Amino acid sequence: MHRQRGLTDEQVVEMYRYMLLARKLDERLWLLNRAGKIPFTISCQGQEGIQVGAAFALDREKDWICPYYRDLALVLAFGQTVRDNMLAAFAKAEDPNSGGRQMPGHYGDTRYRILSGSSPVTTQVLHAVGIAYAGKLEQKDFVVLTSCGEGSSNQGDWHEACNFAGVHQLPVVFMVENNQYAISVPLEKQVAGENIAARANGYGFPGIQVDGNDPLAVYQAVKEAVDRARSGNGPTLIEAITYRLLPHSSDDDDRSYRSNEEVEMAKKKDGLLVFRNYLLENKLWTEQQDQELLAQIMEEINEATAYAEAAPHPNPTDLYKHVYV
Amino acid sequence: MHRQRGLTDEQVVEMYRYMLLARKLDERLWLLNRAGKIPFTISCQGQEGIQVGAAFALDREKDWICPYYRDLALVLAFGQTVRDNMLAAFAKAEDPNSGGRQMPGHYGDTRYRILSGSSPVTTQVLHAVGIAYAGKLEQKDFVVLTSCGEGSSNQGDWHEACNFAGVHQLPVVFMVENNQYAISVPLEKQVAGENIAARANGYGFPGIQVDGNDPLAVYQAVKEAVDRARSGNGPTLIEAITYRLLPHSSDDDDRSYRSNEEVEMAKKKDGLLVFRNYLLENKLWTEQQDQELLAQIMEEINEATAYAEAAPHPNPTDLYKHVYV
Amino acid sequence: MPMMSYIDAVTTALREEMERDERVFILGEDVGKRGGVFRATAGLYEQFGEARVLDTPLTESAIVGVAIGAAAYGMRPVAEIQFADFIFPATNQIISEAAKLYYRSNGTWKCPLVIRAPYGGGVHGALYHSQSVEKIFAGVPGLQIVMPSTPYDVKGLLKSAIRSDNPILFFEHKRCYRLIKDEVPQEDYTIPIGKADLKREGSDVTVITYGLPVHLTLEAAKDLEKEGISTHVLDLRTLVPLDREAVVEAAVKTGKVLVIHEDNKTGGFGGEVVATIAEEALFDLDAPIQRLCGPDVPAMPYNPILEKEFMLNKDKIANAIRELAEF
Amino acid sequence: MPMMSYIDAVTTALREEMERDERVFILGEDVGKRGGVFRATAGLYEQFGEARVLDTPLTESAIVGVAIGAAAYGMRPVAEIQFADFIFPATNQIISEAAKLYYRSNGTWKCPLVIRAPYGGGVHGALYHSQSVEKIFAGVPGLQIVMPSTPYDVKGLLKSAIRSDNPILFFEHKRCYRLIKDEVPQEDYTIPIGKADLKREGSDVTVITYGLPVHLTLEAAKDLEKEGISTHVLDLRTLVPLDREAVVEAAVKTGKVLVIHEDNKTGGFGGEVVATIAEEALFDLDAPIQRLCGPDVPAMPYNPILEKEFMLNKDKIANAIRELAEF
Ligand SMILES: Cc1ncc(C[n+]2csc(CCOP(=O)(O)OP(=O)(O)O)c2C)c(N)n1
Ligand SMILES: Cc1ncc(C[n+]2csc(CCOP(=O)(O)OP(=O)(O)O)c2C)c(N)n1
Ligand SMILES: [Mg+2]
Ligand SMILES: [Mg+2]
Repeated sequence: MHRQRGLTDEQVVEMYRYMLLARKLDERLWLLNRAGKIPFTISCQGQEGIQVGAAFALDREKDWICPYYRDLALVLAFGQTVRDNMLAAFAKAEDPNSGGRQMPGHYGDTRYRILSGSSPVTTQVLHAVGIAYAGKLEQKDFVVLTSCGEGSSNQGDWHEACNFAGVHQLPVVFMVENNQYAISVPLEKQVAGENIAARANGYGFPGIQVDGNDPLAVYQAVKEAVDRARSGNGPTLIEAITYRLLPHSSDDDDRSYRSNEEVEMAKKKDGLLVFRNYLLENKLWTEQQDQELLAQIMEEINEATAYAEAAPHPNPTDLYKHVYV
Repeated sequence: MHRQRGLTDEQVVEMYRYMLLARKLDERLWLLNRAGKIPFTISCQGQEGIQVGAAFALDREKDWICPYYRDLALVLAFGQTVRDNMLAAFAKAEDPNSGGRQMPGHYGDTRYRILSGSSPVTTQVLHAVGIAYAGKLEQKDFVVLTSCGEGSSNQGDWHEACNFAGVHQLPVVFMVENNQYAISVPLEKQVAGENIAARANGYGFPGIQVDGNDPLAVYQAVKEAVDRARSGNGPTLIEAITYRLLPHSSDDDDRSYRSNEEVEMAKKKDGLLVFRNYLLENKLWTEQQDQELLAQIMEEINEATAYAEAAPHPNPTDLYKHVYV
Repeated sequence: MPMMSYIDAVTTALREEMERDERVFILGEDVGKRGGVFRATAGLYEQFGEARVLDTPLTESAIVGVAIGAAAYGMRPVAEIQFADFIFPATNQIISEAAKLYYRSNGTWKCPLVIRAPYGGGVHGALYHSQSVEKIFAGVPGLQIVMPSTPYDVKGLLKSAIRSDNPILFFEHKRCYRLIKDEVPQEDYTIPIGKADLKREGSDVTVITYGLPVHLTLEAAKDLEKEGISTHVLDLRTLVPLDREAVVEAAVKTGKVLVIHEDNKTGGFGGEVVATIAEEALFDLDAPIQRLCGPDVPAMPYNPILEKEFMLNKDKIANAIRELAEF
Repeated sequence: MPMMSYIDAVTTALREEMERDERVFILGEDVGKRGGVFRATAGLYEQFGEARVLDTPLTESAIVGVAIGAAAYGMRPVAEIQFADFIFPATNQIISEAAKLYYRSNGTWKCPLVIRAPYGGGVHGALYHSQSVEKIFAGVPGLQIVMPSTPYDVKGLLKSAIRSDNPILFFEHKRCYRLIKDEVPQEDYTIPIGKADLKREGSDVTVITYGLPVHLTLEAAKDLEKEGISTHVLDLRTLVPLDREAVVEAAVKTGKVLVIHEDNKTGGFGGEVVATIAEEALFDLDAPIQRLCGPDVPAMPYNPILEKEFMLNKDKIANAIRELAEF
């Protein structure tokens, strides 16, 4: 399967590693939150396959991303470390995203061409188009991928971005991580027609629905989009369909708007499990290796937790810095 | 033709009358502007067929409209008089739209369920959805039609409106009067894919392209949309394709961005001429009747011009009225 | 009289107005089944059904724009913006449409709309869940702005807002939601929009403020009393229309004025308050008019040390009052 | 030195900066082939091609959002909003993004962006082509706001804005475009952002203003001179950062201050100017600080009588100065 899609055995194992890393880190963040050590966390759980599939389809040495708050696996695959993210979770001075200024999940890293993001949804989608336009002006051949949730894809900015990129045939991949809910609001109350990919018709470029629990399928869809973009044939919209396995954030209680059964059903299709089974079944991976990897990851997470917890806070007077250049 | 579409002979003649009335009034407004009598005018010329076709498809006793600045023929068909519009052109106190506060073309009339509009484009599209939602809450069966230009259909508000109406299956007809230009910017630089009707796909309701120079075709498309809406089957998007025969407004000079030949070509397809020929050919109308009608209309326009010119200005202190209820 | 939290006063006012007038309906993100992310609309979906407590798509401009259309038609929508920080996509609808509909139509179309939004910091909300946004709208004629500090005022003012025919921004300090409790009459009552409230009488220094700092100031005033400093505390409650008479009267009372708000200092609403006094009561002053406000940085950070540095508190306020008293 | 109109100074600055730095590009509605609806970008499309003088779709949020992305990447976009009244759909991109990118990234991402917009009335533009919008943005830390009154200042300040690494709103009074002419050096020069300019020295009354009223005030001052009233006129030029020193100095100079702007009075930027003086120079004042501003109505109407009633003019200003002089 993966070889047909142009991925080597090593690459798929690497993909799995990032997915597991993101999951375990995410789980730790919830523990830290529940233990009262960090005031807030927001989860990527269930969406790791989309994010890693997409990351591997990009050129991680030159392409750009404008991600959203669930893209932990994406930014890890783009170069950020567990420590970087723990520093953000603890809001410490050394946090490369914002020096502890923003909530965790608000990624931004000049080292990896990850544009700094904010909380209001889909503003970044226009920024992605602007970066792509700048690349066009400078005759560069990088691609920009930007992502958001399905609820967010209703915002005016999202549409204006698609249209702008469509008119100028810019190298942008618009990815929508459709996890069925926008906080409490289910897809059918949020998105008319419930088919986000179809929106691309209105902008004259392809829109593709893909199973977000299948990182290989996502890889292939995004790869085609990236190739199209890089060769000057314009944007693509990818709707990757999955399910949000946890509450919206550590502040949410999802029992008021969805049933436990529904969540349990979805967990059976969890992309991480499916992918792990794929590797095991195809003899690319063993239980033993899985245990070793897990141990490594946990060590990395422990180290990062300890480091970030001990890391210094910013000084009070740092508040006044960086208002103007 | 028109009978198959459910229009009587009297109705099509009536449609023609409104188209001609709007055209002649529009021409007079340009003359008044060029003569320095009114500082501004903005034109419906070339779009009368769309507007009258749409108006006749609605129930003009109970449906609502949220029009845009070119919809002179639409508001005339909805009940406004030449005098009403002359009062607006001269910005006189008696202007029913705004008491002379707004530029001409900013319609609004409680008598005819024409919601007051502003200049920033497509804000009214959301208002239309709100009126439709109110109707749903009150279990009324009216339909709301809202219109804008093709350039304006790129605004975020337009999309948010379509999505909202789609989710709630509201009785709204979204009409885009595609006249090929947004001031100087041609369709291909404005609208990705150049097919606005296709945008409806993304909102789960039908999108129809129709020849805007054919009032009967517009009538039929809008009629179907209205029937669908009134029977609870949700919105429709109508893209009516035509050409802006004059500069954007009295402040514009269109020679810098389009050729005279292009304009002359378009004038040959002018919906008013085509429709007039249709009536003549089908023996619904004679040259003689046409002359009589024209004379009547010119008299009405002359009377209205004189009335509006002589009508009193607001008082300076009226400036301070109606800030708050 | 029952004790009621600030947020319960919001819910109570909404419920009572919805019971009283069928035209009142609520729309916003997660306001329905979830009862709002702060639970300000808890129970209303169950009581009034999903049509009148509408979970909208994630589109603020649509929330406000749809509400304007419904208001113009004759309904009385109450729109919730989930966090005040997310009101900006709706700016055009608010400023170009809601604020101007009545004026531009020469008084023929009304816009009886309330937009509720939680604002303010001190809740680890970081840059985009902590902002005060009143200054953006406070200079826009046609809008009214209500910012109550107590549950009693919330109930009375929210009812007035819903019954008003004007478009009104109703900003609720989210730190007050569960922190501030008050005796609130069970009866129906309203408080007129545009009337400030003297929350404490004093003779040395006048503080003019609104929202959370009202409480911080009252605490500071208690402490200062022991030092012999008597603080006069005016709670504006409504920013627009500003109760200029009450402002001038309070300023003249002590001749020493401190204007306080959590919003940034420069360009904040405090400037308008100061300007009103400087225009109308300059010669009654015994000290320069001072402002104690959020610093001029874009918003308060997530990091608790930086957040604390940004936020006002009892001590910062007491110090400022003390300095002015000693002037 | 050639005489140059205000709008030609805009075009000249744009052309020279585009020649100087390849990263500078222009985007907006009708800025390309049409050269702008006011023709501020006339000739630039021909000189620099359509990629650098980009006719965008009719979407203000996209114009600003795309510009922000390009700026973060390292370009130096100059976005045109066709009329300041139409900037509101872009509010979220301006306030949440441009203003905060540098701060929220702890100084790692910059946003070197200029947003130009014609504002102001007196051109029969009616409610939505006449507004002053500076107050909406003047309290947003992270943004800078430049509002020049003369062609000389336009050229020097627009160049500084384009070379700055900060996001800057550059508001051009559209009534000045062809009305105001000035000697403008052909050489390259810049004027520092954040410095006010004394446009006239005087000893009786200080006027602090910006934009079109600078000229109206200078005309009034000429008339008043004949009556023996000497007017000191400070042109702020930059609203943010405000040149507080110059404001205080100018206020102290005469002890009688009149703050003038075309924007609405209540909540307008004048409040900040007054508050600065009331804070820092209260005891140097000989009269209450006065503001002469646009009235508190949503915007100026189309009807010429109502428009005139709204607009400032020489006589209104002269009267206000006279009253203050006589105080
Ligand atoms: C403009 C704006 N409005 C509201 C919010 C509050 N909010 C944060 S996430 C969210 C739901 C997003 O849902 P979706 O787009 O489906 O993404 P998901 O969280 O499911 O991945 C909301 C309403 C916001 N961040 N920005
Ligand atoms: C939000 C906003 N931005 C800019 C303008 C200025 N403007 C007025 S009409 C127009 C072009 C509209 O083109 P289109 O939508 O195609 O309608 P048409 O005039 O061709 O009928 C522009 C840019 C505006 N009115 N509103
Ligand atoms: Mg979602
Ligand atoms: Mg058009």
